[in-house]
Amino acid sequence: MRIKPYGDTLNDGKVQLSFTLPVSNTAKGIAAAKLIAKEMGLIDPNVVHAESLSEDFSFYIVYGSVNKSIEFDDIFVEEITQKAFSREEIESVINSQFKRNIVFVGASTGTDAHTVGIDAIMNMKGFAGHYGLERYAGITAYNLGSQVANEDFVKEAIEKKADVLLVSQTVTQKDVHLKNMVELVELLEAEGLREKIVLIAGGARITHELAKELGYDAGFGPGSFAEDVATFAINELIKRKKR
Amino acid sequence: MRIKPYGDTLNDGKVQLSFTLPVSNTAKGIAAAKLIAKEMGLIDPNVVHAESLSEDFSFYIVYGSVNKSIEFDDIFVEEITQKAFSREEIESVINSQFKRNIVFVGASTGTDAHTVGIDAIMNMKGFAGHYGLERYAGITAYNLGSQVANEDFVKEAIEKKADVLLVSQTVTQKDVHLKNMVELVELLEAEGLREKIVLIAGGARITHELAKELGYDAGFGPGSFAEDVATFAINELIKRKKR
Amino acid sequence: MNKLNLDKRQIESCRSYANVIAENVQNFINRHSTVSVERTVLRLLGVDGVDEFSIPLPNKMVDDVVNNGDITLGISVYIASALKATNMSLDKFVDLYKNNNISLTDYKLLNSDQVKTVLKPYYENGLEKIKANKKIREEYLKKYPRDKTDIYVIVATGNIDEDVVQAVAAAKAGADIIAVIRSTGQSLLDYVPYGKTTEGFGGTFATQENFKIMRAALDEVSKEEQRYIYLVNYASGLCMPEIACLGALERLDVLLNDSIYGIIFRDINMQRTFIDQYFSRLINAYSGIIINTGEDNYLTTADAVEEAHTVTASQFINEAFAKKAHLENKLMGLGHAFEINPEVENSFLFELAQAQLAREIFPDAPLKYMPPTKHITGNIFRAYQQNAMFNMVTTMTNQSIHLLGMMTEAIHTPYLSDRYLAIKNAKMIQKTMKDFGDEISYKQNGLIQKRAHEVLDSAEKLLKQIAEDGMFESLASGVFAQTKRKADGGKGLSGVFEKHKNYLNVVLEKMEESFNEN
Amino acid sequence: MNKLNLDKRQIESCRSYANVIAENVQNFINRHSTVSVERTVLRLLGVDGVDEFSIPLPNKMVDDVVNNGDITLGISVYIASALKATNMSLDKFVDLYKNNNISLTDYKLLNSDQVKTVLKPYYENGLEKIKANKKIREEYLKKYPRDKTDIYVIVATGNIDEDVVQAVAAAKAGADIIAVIRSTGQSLLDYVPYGKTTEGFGGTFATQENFKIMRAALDEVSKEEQRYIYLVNYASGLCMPEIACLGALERLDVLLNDSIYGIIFRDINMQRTFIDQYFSRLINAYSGIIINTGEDNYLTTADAVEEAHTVTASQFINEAFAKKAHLENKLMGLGHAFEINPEVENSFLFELAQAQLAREIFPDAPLKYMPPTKHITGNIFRAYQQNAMFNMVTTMTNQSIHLLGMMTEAIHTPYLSDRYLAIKNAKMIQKTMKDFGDEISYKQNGLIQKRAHEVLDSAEKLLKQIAEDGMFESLASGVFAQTKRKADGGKGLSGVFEKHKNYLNVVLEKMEESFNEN
Ligand code: B12
Ligand code: B12
Ligand SMILES: Cc1ncc(COP(=O)(O)O)c(C=O)c1O
Ligand SMILES: Cc1ncc(COP(=O)(O)O)c(C=O)c1O
Repeated sequence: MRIKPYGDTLNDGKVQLSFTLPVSNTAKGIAAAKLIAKEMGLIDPNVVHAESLSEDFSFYIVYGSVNKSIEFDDIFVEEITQKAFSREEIESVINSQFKRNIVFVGASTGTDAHTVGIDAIMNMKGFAGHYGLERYAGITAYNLGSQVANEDFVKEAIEKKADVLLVSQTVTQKDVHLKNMVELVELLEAEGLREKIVLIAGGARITHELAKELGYDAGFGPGSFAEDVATFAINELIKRKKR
Repeated sequence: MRIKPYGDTLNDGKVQLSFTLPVSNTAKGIAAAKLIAKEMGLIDPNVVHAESLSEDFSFYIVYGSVNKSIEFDDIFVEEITQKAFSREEIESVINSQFKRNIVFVGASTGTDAHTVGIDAIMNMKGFAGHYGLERYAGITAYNLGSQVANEDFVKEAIEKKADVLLVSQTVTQKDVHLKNMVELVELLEAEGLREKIVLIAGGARITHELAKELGYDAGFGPGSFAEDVATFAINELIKRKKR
Repeated sequence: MNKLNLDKRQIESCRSYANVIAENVQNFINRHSTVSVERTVLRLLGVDGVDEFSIPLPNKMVDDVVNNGDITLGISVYIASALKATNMSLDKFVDLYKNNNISLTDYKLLNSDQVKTVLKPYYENGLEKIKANKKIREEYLKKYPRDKTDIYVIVATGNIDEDVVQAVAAAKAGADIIAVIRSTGQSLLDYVPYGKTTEGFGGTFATQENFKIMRAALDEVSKEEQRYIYLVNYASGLCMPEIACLGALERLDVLLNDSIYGIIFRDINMQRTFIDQYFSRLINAYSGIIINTGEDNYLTTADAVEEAHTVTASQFINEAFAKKAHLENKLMGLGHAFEINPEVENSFLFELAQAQLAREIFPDAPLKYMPPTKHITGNIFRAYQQNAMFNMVTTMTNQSIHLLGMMTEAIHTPYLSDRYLAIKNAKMIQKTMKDFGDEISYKQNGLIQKRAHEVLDSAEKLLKQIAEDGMFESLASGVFAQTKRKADGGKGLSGVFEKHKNYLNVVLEKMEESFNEN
Repeated sequence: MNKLNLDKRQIESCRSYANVIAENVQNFINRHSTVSVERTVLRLLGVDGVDEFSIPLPNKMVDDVVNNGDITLGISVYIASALKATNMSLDKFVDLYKNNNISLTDYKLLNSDQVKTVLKPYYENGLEKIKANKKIREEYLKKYPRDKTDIYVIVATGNIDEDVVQAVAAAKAGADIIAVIRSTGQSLLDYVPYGKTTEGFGGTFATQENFKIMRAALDEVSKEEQRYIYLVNYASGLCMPEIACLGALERLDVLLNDSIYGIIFRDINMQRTFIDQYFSRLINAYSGIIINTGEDNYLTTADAVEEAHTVTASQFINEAFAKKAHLENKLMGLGHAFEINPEVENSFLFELAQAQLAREIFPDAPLKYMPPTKHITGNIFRAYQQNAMFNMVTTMTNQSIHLLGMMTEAIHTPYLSDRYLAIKNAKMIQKTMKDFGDEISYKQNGLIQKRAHEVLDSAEKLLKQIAEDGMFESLASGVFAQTKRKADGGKGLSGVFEKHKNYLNVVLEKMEESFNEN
């Protein structure tokens, strides 16, 4: 099925657009805004608002119809399909499949000071009524907090005999998170640890797709809970045991 | 000078985009939104918000960088460059150049019932502190109101010996305004009147460019005042007299 | 509730002036009828369909009598006489008539009693249908009680199928009331288009079939959502009573119904539309349909600070007209709007004063509160904020019918997402500010109270003036929306006629009786 | 002003508990110093620049004494002794020292009086510069009086030149205060980077040169706009007093200055940062720079409904610490925030109660009111509405430093247009609701008053608890932001030392004197 954006009629292709141009707000500026919209493939774009931000900058809001459609059925997304177990299910699986506690070590790494995300997954109290990993029988969870350098993180992982590493990344400016996440993978490989542990990333701008690209086993974005993470990790560990 | 949209750094090309897709809000829907954005030339688009509007529709907000830039200096816009005279100036020009009153006939034509625009230009009281044409010495202004069929409009124009016709068009759905504006030009030509009168259009979505394309002498958009219109009309009439 | 500490006696004086105004117009109305009124009678008797030139049969018949008979006697007499003489059922007769195989006017005319006897089965059947619809609505409302404020959004794709998609989505997103905007210019047609339509400009044609399609779709979501979704359309125009009749037959719940709106904003002749309005509102009253009035529109052409009192005055007048048509308070959806330029200092306070004023003057009316439109620009973010402020005033002053503003008001008729975001905006205010209105009181003689008092004063003065000059003269002098209309100008005057002493309108009579009984 | 009808005695009791808390910490502070405190002394004497490994000379010297001398005597003693012995001017000495051609520690140490005599010309010169800046600011403020609420926006491009472009545009659009967000992680550096920078993450490095560049640009617009534009940066971190010093030298007007923020949100050692904070705030007091405190941040990790009282308690504590550092009320920019989940019914009323509470408890403080952040999502339209509601509470409760929310809060650091639209949003509220706050009063014991009383009660209880347990223990138990920090944990403890009985800090002494004089 080919699809297009929808305004008020199927396939009208309507989209809304806004941007700033580094020129003053004149008829020429408006024409430039229109041209940009055309460059983006809008048919007869309509500059519905033009406003001066300063002598050298102007802001434009544009509506128009995209000329191209996309093939929806061809889209394939790397998704974590298995649905999450409940805490109780996870606890009993650990109990039956492993004779020991599973060790999770997590942190907000690099210069990132955002802990609310990783806390939501790991701390007792959890998030939006979902208990965190610390609550789980059969899971030993260490939350190292924030601003943890990758070196220290790996050191802790070794000391604590981590089965699963949880990396939270929130700041994405200048792609700091990418650099930081890749660095960790390299360190783990150098230590010969990468294969031994389940490596999981998460954050507001993290997708499973992205995490995979960067060499992680999984990535979790907004609205994920402890059970999602635990379910994935445990299944992954079981898979590996089987090998 | 080549220019690109500006987010917070020159040439970062940042734009904001929003649209609805006729699919439910799933990871696949988000991927589709991303694909649409790529089709529009955004490099690594970021779907910052996805929301379900109903089972069959979902809404997306996307940020990204456009890859193409445009050449600003090459842009040429049909603009009414002459700056507007004051009412007094206009009155004295009419007085000196013509021995008679100039007749303006205006209306909101077709099925369009929006009069605020044409009233703003023609009525005594005018708009935002700018008096309307009825106030001008040397101008006889007839405002026929709204929903005036083109036939009746032309009839009135002949009866009143109009020098200038003012057409207001506000409703643009399904391009009714285009059909309606073109029809008027054809009627005038049929009557052999087109050359004799100055034909001016206006409305929230009317640009000078568009009006010219449709065979009008000028077009005025939001924020235009009686003096802008009168200035253009009088100059045009003088030009023609000289021929 | 008296937050503004208004002078009750002043409010009463406004009401009595308004009553004088309505009384005088009503005397004129009672002596006249219109082609649209007569067509309505036929529709209620059961005449429907179009001929080969797709002229609606009610039009064909009434025009026939206008040309070949004496319409001042009323269409009831002619159709009854024809049925009697030809001894046919209405359906049979209409079917032959449609194909021009039979005349409507060449029969001996019956007297009133005979006419009533002949038509009784037909009008009773029509009235039963209406009562049945009213009952269904009442049951829905018993089953699904409503909140104090209903969220109202419009659909306007021009295509009824597309409208349904959007209406259903809106209802699921939280809308309580769906209005299907009419195609631009329909209000100027002197007939009601026929059948399902999928082409329109700025709106979708109001036809009985389109009403039926949307009603069915909304009944379905109503059950799913456990909320009864009101369906709205527009009567104002040249066919007020006919649309009221079709609305009653297809169970619309709200009709925009205001002849003054038609006069000012559609240049419809005032004699014609006041007559039409009476019958139209009578039908609404009979079928339990809420009317919505249009004084809010005045502020789109007149300044909302200087002319606010004209809205209040108009509300009093519309209330008086509504009473004459036997509408109860709970069916009087009087209009007002949030239209002050946001560049005006303390404009929020003035809006609040105006909204609270309406609420306190008309405590039992389902007030229709309209969003900012005139001062909305293409800046959709600014518009979203203006709408949030409007939503606050709505919540703070307990408005009833909350017509949501669209962030794209200055651009296009709403997209699906525009409507969705508008609903979310309103819901957030309703929730986060739930009890704010009850929590605060206004400073004695502060800016808010002073403003309310000024507006009420000016409204009273204006009503006094109109009562003296008369409604027609006042409209000619441009008291509302700064628009002047002449008593013999505008569209549709030719459709007005003075009633013959033997004039008969079986439907109108029955309805008036039913009200006078109770 | 007493809209909430608060119990004045309860407020006093909160103040006295807070004073006990601060008093105890102050006793600890007075017995200690830190490497950053000592570096600050050098900077104020005039030591600047970096060595070939781009290590700032103040760091090089202090570390030198740490390793080769006895830092517990204070750096003043060493630098004075060196100058005396080598008989050089400071510049001359520093220049040689920079290239490792001369020692700092191999000289006979002078006694206190000698040290003061040697350093007098240098510290006086430094203090004069600061006083001169204070004077310039005062003149600007006399020339351009401010409104009651200042609009505050941030720039954070990472590139100071780009920051200037954006800051100037913002000022012209109506911003009164510009903050240059620091690069992520700078607060953890135990030195202040040097020179102009054009690379940063999530912000721009705070350096003396960057301060100078931005100050110059803002002075220019200030004149154009006839409004004095405040410049803001951030002291909290490992270099609190040094940044306070540089801010004083480059005429910053506001500094985010809160050791508790550093402890909780940057895991900085509490001993280190409380000591640093005292000197830092003393310098702010001396230079007339407004401090901003960070309790608003608690609500980003703790729930804004349940933990609101921790913000109020923290404000009392920060006030007490500020008094100890001789800051006047008008320099105490205590923080609070609009962070309740908009899904909470009546949340607007709770926000209003909290904001009004802060305003009534600290009537003379330039309160810093923070916008919604935690519950902002990628829905920029919804965010724009949340910010409008926040702007209303700001206007209704006369907040002083109004930090604008960005519709892209959940996405990226602000674009030029985000900031512009945010300013327009705030301006529209300021204008349309100008006198709304004065127009309304709150119901006695209504939801708003009750909420305020509850919060104050809980704050008092918490302060009592902290006064009993002590500040360090309380932080360890996680009273704020639900984050636990240990007294000997976190970054920077190694930079703390107990003062020798002969310890001397010529600058700190001078400043304290100047305050004790008046
Ligand atoms: C709270 C907050 C802060 C707090 C952090 C307190 C703390 N201890 O965490 C404070 C005030 C300290 C702060 C500071 C800064 N912040 Co901040 N902050 C935010 C804010 C408002 C909310 C983030 C949050 O808590 N979300 C709630 C949590 C629950 O959501 P989440 O993190 O996405 O987590 C969920 C999922 O992602 C997932 N998840 C997350 N991590 C992990 C890990 C694993 C393993 C798994 C499985 C899942 C998972 O599960 C969670 C639950 O579903 C955002 C704006 C916003 N509204 O998003 C800005 C924001 C993230 N901050 C930002 C910035 C730039 C900063 C600063 C750098 C600014 C500055 N220079 O001062 C500083 C310094 C921070 C630093 N050095 O890293 C930017 C980031 C821009 C970008 N994209 O790069 C944002 C977007 C604001 C903005 N527009 O500027 N911030
Ligand atoms: C006021 C208004 C009405 C009033 C009109 C009252 C009246 N007597 O004019 C009422 C309530 C009656 C109305 C009705 C309808 N409206 Co209306 N209305 C508006 C509204 C809110 C403001 C328009 C306005 O007055 N602007 C102020 C004037 C001063 O601006 P302006 O027209 O642009 O005029 C300036 C310039 O354009 C220029 N100019 C204008 N004309 C001319 C002519 C000449 C010769 C020159 C030189 C210059 C000039 O000078 C003026 C001063 O600077 C707009 C939304 C909006 N905010 O724009 C919707 C809007 C225009 N309406 C709309 C619609 C669809 C309708 C209806 C069709 C809806 C319906 N089905 O019920 C009806 C029917 C109208 C019809 N049959 O044409 C749509 C149009 C969508 C589109 N692009 O096609 C809008 C955009 C709202 C929306 N989003 O749906 N409307
Ligand atoms: C009272 C009333 N009637 C009718 C309408 C719609 O009329 P039309 O369909 O002619 O646009 C409106 C719209 O504003 C109205 O307020
Ligand atoms: C009191 C205080 N200090 C400092 C900062 C900024 O600290 P950093 O530069 O470490 O992000 C903030 C930001 O919220 C703050 O509130």
